[in-house]
Amino acid sequence: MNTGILLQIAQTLLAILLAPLLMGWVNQCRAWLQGRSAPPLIQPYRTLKKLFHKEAVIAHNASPLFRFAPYMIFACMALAAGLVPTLVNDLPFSPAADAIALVGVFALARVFLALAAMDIGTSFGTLGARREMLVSFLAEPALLMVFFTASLISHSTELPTIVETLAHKEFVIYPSMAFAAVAFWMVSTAENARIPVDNPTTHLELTMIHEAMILEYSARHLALIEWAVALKLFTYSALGIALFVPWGIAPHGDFAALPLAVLALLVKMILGGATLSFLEAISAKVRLFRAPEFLGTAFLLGVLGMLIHFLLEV
Amino acid sequence: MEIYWLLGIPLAGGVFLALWGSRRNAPEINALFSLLTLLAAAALTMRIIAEGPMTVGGEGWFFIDPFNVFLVALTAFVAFTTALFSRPYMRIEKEHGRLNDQRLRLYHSSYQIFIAAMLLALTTNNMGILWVSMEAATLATVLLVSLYRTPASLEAAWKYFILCGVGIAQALFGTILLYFAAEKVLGSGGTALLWTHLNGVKAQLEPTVLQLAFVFLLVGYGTKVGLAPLHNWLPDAHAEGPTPVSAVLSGLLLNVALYAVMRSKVLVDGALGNEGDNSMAGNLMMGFGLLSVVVAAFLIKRQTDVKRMFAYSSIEHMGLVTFAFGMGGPVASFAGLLHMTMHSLTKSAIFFAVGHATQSAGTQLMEGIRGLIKTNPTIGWGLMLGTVAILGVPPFGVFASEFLIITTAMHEHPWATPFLLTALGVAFASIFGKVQPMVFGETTLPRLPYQPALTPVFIHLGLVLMLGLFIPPYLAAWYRQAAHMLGG
Amino acid sequence: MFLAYHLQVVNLLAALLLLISFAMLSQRRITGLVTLFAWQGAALSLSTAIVAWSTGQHHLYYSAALTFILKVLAMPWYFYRLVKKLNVDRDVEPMINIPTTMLIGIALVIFAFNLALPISQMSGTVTRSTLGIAMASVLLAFLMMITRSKAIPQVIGFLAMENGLFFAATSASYGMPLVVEMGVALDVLVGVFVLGIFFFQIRETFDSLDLKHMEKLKEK
Amino acid sequence: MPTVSLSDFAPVEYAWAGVLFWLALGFSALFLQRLRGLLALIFPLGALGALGMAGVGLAALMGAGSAIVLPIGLPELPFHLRLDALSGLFLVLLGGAAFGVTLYASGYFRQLDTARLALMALWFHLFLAGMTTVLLADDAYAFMVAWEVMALSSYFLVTTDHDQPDIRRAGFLYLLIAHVGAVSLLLCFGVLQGGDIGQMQAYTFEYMRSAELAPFWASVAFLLALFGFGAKAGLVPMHVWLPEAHPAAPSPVSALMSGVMLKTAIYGLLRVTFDLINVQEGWWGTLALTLGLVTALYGVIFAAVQADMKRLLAWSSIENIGVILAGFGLTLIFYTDGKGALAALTLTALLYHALNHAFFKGLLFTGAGAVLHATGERNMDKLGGLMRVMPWTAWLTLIGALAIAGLPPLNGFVSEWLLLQAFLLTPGLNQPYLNMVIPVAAASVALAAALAAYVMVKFFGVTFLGVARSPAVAQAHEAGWRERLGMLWLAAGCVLLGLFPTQVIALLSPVVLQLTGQTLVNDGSWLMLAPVDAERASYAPLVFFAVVLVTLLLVFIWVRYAYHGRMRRADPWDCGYPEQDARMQDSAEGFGQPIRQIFDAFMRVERETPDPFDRHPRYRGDSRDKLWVLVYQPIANLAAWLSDRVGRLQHGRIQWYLIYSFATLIFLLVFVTR
Repeated sequence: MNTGILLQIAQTLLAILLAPLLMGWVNQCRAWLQGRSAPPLIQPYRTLKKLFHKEAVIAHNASPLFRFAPYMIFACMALAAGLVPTLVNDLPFSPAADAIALVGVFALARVFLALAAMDIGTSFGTLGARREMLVSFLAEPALLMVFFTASLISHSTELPTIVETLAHKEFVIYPSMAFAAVAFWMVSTAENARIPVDNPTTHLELTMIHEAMILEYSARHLALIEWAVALKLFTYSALGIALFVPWGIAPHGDFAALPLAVLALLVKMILGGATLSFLEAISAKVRLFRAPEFLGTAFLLGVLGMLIHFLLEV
Repeated sequence: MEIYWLLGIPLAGGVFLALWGSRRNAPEINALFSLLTLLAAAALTMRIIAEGPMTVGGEGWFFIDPFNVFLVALTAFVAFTTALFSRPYMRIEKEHGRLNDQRLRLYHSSYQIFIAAMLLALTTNNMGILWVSMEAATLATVLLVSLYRTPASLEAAWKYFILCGVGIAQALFGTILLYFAAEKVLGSGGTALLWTHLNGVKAQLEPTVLQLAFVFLLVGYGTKVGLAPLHNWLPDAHAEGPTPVSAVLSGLLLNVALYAVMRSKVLVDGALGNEGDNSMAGNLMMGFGLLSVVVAAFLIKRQTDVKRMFAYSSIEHMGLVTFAFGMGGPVASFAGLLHMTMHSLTKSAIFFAVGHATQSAGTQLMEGIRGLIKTNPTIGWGLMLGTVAILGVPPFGVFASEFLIITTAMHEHPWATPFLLTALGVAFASIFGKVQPMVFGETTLPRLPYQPALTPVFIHLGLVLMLGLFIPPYLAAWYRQAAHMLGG
Repeated sequence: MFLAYHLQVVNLLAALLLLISFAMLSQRRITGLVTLFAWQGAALSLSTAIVAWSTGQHHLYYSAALTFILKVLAMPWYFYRLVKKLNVDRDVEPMINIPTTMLIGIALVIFAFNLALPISQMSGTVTRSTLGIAMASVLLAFLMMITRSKAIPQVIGFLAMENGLFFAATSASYGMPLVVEMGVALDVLVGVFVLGIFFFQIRETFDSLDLKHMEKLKEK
Repeated sequence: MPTVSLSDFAPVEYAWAGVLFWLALGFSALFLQRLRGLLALIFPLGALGALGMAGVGLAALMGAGSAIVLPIGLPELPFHLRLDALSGLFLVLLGGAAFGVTLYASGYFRQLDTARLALMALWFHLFLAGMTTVLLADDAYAFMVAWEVMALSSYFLVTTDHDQPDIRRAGFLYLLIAHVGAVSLLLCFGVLQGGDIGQMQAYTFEYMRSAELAPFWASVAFLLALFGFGAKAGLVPMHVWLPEAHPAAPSPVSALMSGVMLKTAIYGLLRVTFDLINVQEGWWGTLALTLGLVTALYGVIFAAVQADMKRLLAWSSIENIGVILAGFGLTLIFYTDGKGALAALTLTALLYHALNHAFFKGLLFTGAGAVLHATGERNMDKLGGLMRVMPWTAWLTLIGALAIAGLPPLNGFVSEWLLLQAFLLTPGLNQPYLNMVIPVAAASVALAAALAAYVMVKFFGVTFLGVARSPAVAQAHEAGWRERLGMLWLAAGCVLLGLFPTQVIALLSPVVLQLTGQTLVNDGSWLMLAPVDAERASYAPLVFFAVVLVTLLLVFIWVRYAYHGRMRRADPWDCGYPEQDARMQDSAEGFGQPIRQIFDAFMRVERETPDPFDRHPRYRGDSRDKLWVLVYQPIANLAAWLSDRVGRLQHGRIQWYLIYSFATLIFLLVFVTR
């Protein structure tokens, strides 16, 4: 049990620490694909460090909620990272929240971010919040549907059980998971503010979604949010891995498999980051009002996945 | 003995007021006579409670049983409260110049005679006298309806007279047919039309004749009950007559007419030997009742005149009662009797409130009456609560009877319930939608210059409220016995 | 079996009653109507008297007398006076034209006869066929009330209906109990009295006895 | 001499005593108009009564059922009262929510003039008494009387400000639909009555339980009940009164109506379907599920486009009722399929959600009421920035908003989680078509939940955050201590219900056992909720909450100590355009605009756009319920048309009236002699 808790803490800390690295890797890949010279891999860490040292500038009318939100968001993301089996399966904390609760955690963070964005009362903040909620009201159920498909296969909403069913039991091809995978990719792009739904590097306020919400943040608050964003990307990647390519995650209590798991994770993250940036590079950002259609498709695919499961796999 | 007092007092009152009715204190005398009548009724009621049903006089000219004793008590009671209400009301009408002393004399005298006629109709044992007193009640009220001598009131009275006259003529024909059938069993002579005798031999009466007789009686008395499509006189007469008259017409006369129908139905059911589901009379009554409820509900929707609207509401409720009696069975008959009581009390209370409201607004048009609760809160609340009660919202007693009627209908005659549902819904929407702005909202109405006689309103509503939650055992026992007699 | 002469007379009077009913249906003038009404009353009174004589029911004599006084003398006189006073003896314009009315009337008579047939057959009284006639004249009077658009003819129709009822009461079932008859008679008397008051009120208010003026109260 | 101890009385007697207490309070208010001091005590005393009522409910949940017969009612059919687990649970709900709301009301209404305060106290306590009696009633008559007393008293509460035509209209619509629903319930009881016709005892629930119903009549009864209770609960398309009446009522009343009264309809539905009707058909569940989902989605979509905050909350109530009904449908499906354990799960979920909704909707309405009281504005487009003026209200409302948005670790999440679990367990069903329906249903619930978050961000963000949109906000003040205490109670309810699901579920289990014959087994420890099997699903909110809290603190401390806490205030970023003002924030309408655009098909949008030369350009957009036009307008037109037809029969000519009589006579003669 104690080792379990230690492992849990270790895994969570690892996720927190590695997250900016993944972000750096993705940025690097994208720069390469776009033919730019890439920033160093550890650029995100540098940025964070810089931000933490700066003096915070806050709008006159910012309420306590505004200052509270970054911590809340970061805590939520850390929690989420702890929930997803990245290295070791079935850690002690995972029964505290299953896949549905995970979606809830993401939602909690998002709601706080949106509220914080509305707190100052600038047109950009509210605009960003509205867009964010617009994107999420379709993305969130779509993500749930993806989980449901997996849950129906494994008869569980517990992430460890899902991973165990998919990775450590007899190998079966699940067509439904294919639908789920596509839906998941679409949702992740939206949730992580990537192209084609949002553009993380934009500087044009009117096209922003995520960036518009955090316009008012600076220094440590911004650092926390940026870190949380990286953590979210990491968690999503880990989720994708756990759901669709779970092989390599160490089963519960199997310490021998741990080194292999670390290796597998690294490889999969590297590949995943590259794929993400590749997909980003080949797609164009859609108009805001196309975003619901895009996500609606994701939602539909998720539902289709469930239906396919009932049709073919029961 | 009480029975002679009961009939004698209002008759004497009628004569007295006809002679000296133009005095200043005529309204008080009117109320006094009504009070005495009420006391006589109370005494009679006490006696019935103590001794049970009885026949009185000669070969049994009068017959009091649970069915009519509560109607007698109700009639005397509402007559008394209405007299109380009419005291200030008619004074104001006189001050407004709508009436003079002569007409008030006519009013007070006719009022007493009307009450006497109704009490006679209720207590007589003779189906022929029943007819006579029904006709007398009509005649006594015709001149009351046209009391204001406005063109509209004359027209209303004319229609009332002709339609009810024709109707009642049919009832006479029915009575003749009844006699025709009875004579063969009971022999010709005075006793052949006594209800108690007829009831004793009802199984031997010729069914074909009784069938026809019932049709004529139903059409005849049904006109007075206000059953659709014979109801056309009713809204006019209610709307154009003085409000106290509307109150007693709605609250009492309709009951008495229905009482006559029910007395006939018992005989017919007995003669035809079929009760319950197969009852021809019952089926006819259900049909008429349902039609009245539906027609009245849709007509309520288009009213602009407040008294006219509540007149249609009376048609609706009498239809409901008729429907209940038509269904038969102990619960439905019980409910019908209860509903008669509740409707009388509630509707007269509403008319009292409406009377003051129209006097304060100077118009009977509903768009002219607004925001009563602001200027005359008691009138406003009286009207609001009365309306709520008449619409069958508990805990008022009207709901108790509607509850029993509707659930029984659903259980026994489910085909009828969509009509009932529609009609009750439409009636609710219409009446409430029109009363609400009268009671609530902004207003320019003046405050009433005098103290309105609202005690009767709240006494009635209080009774209705009480009966919705608690029916005294002896009253329940009457209802039950009467329901049993009516074919339960 | 032959009927006794007096009963044959009753049947004859019954036929006369029906004939008068038809005549009233086709009569256009109010004075003519009043005259016919008086004749009808006379036939009624006579037949009641004959029934009283033949059955020995003495109270029917009172009825006959009452009928005679009320319906042959008092009311027609009253109506004549009224018509003169109000000067309303103009032609009556019926709602439905007279031939059609007559046709409907005939249909009604057939209907009434059919209706009364089973009852007549079981009747204990000798004058049993008269019930059908009584019913027919009631219905015809009803029809007349429907077709007339003036107040007085309507009332005469109403009274004619009452005649039919009386005829049913006396001839078909040898009269109702006396109390009832007295009551009925009293009611009719009061009714006519009330009507008289009415006519004046209406005339005063509308300046006419035409029912067309009394169509204001309706559903708009 | 016999001693009387408190334990001699059954819970139901205490509950009835509570009802009488409320009645006495209400009527005494009318006579205390001279004594303002005493009048002010009425509401706090009423709140105490509510607390007691919750206690009685708890006792009933723990103990055995108890029943009494009162000496009032119809002859042979006196009021039967019975307090079993189901009633007990809803009493807890009522008492718990009403305590907070009544406490709040004691402060909220303190500024009313004496006469109005007295009337308010009368109707308020009558309303409470009516709702309680609905829960206690054990015969159809008592039930209906209480049901309508509830409707009537709340009508008078809704029309408190009857000067405004809108409010009168709302009240009218409310009472009308309530009445039609009540008639439908009457018919339902008519079908259900047991025993021989002609016995009044046939109306007691006891007889109804024992009555054998043919499947057809059982279905009729169910449909009537669904209609009748649905009309009260706000089931689409009978929901139209709800978004009108809730905003019209004074806020504590809206809180009570939305939080508690709607639940009485759920109670009734459960009572009738599970307790009174013995036969049960599978398709009822499918129907209820479908209607529930439609209602949920419809409600939340319209909630998203509202600008009036109380109207928004009302629509959100419709959504929640939809979710509860969907749960109800699923329960029926499982139950008829013989899956008792799953039925127990869904029933738990729906009861849990009902309980939750009572607290968070009560909280949100009281919060909105505090804003309304402080600013006099219901329109969110005129609010904003209130967080800085009324922080208590804002933070407490935030808890409610997060809870209703279904965010962990608050209570809304728990019930939603349970419901979604239930959906995932459907593959065991015997009817394949259901297996296909369920994913879609699950998706709809998920969608509704996500949209609810949208709605709540809008509600909270536009009202409390940002910059004040009108001067009304400037004079705003924090709510009084009694209001705050009331809201605090409700917020605490939201938090506690969220953090201790296992305990709550244990509390619910007697009800679940009573209705489905099974209980939900908790596979986890006291900390962890694992309704079926820890392998399948588990949720430990307390751990969850602790971890979030610890992480938050750690991060905070780390940031503080590892770096610094320096902070400077400045103007917000203006994108180079210095003339930013409050009107440039998203308005409520603007925030809902994407939703309006996506779900355009369900709405009738009215727009007023300025032309380019307007000096004072104004934009107005209004999204109306299309069902109003599609369903209610035609009904009204049909009624008007019929009434017109019937009216033509009565055209004033006496000859025609005579013809009617004549024709009737002839017709009847022909009819009887045929």
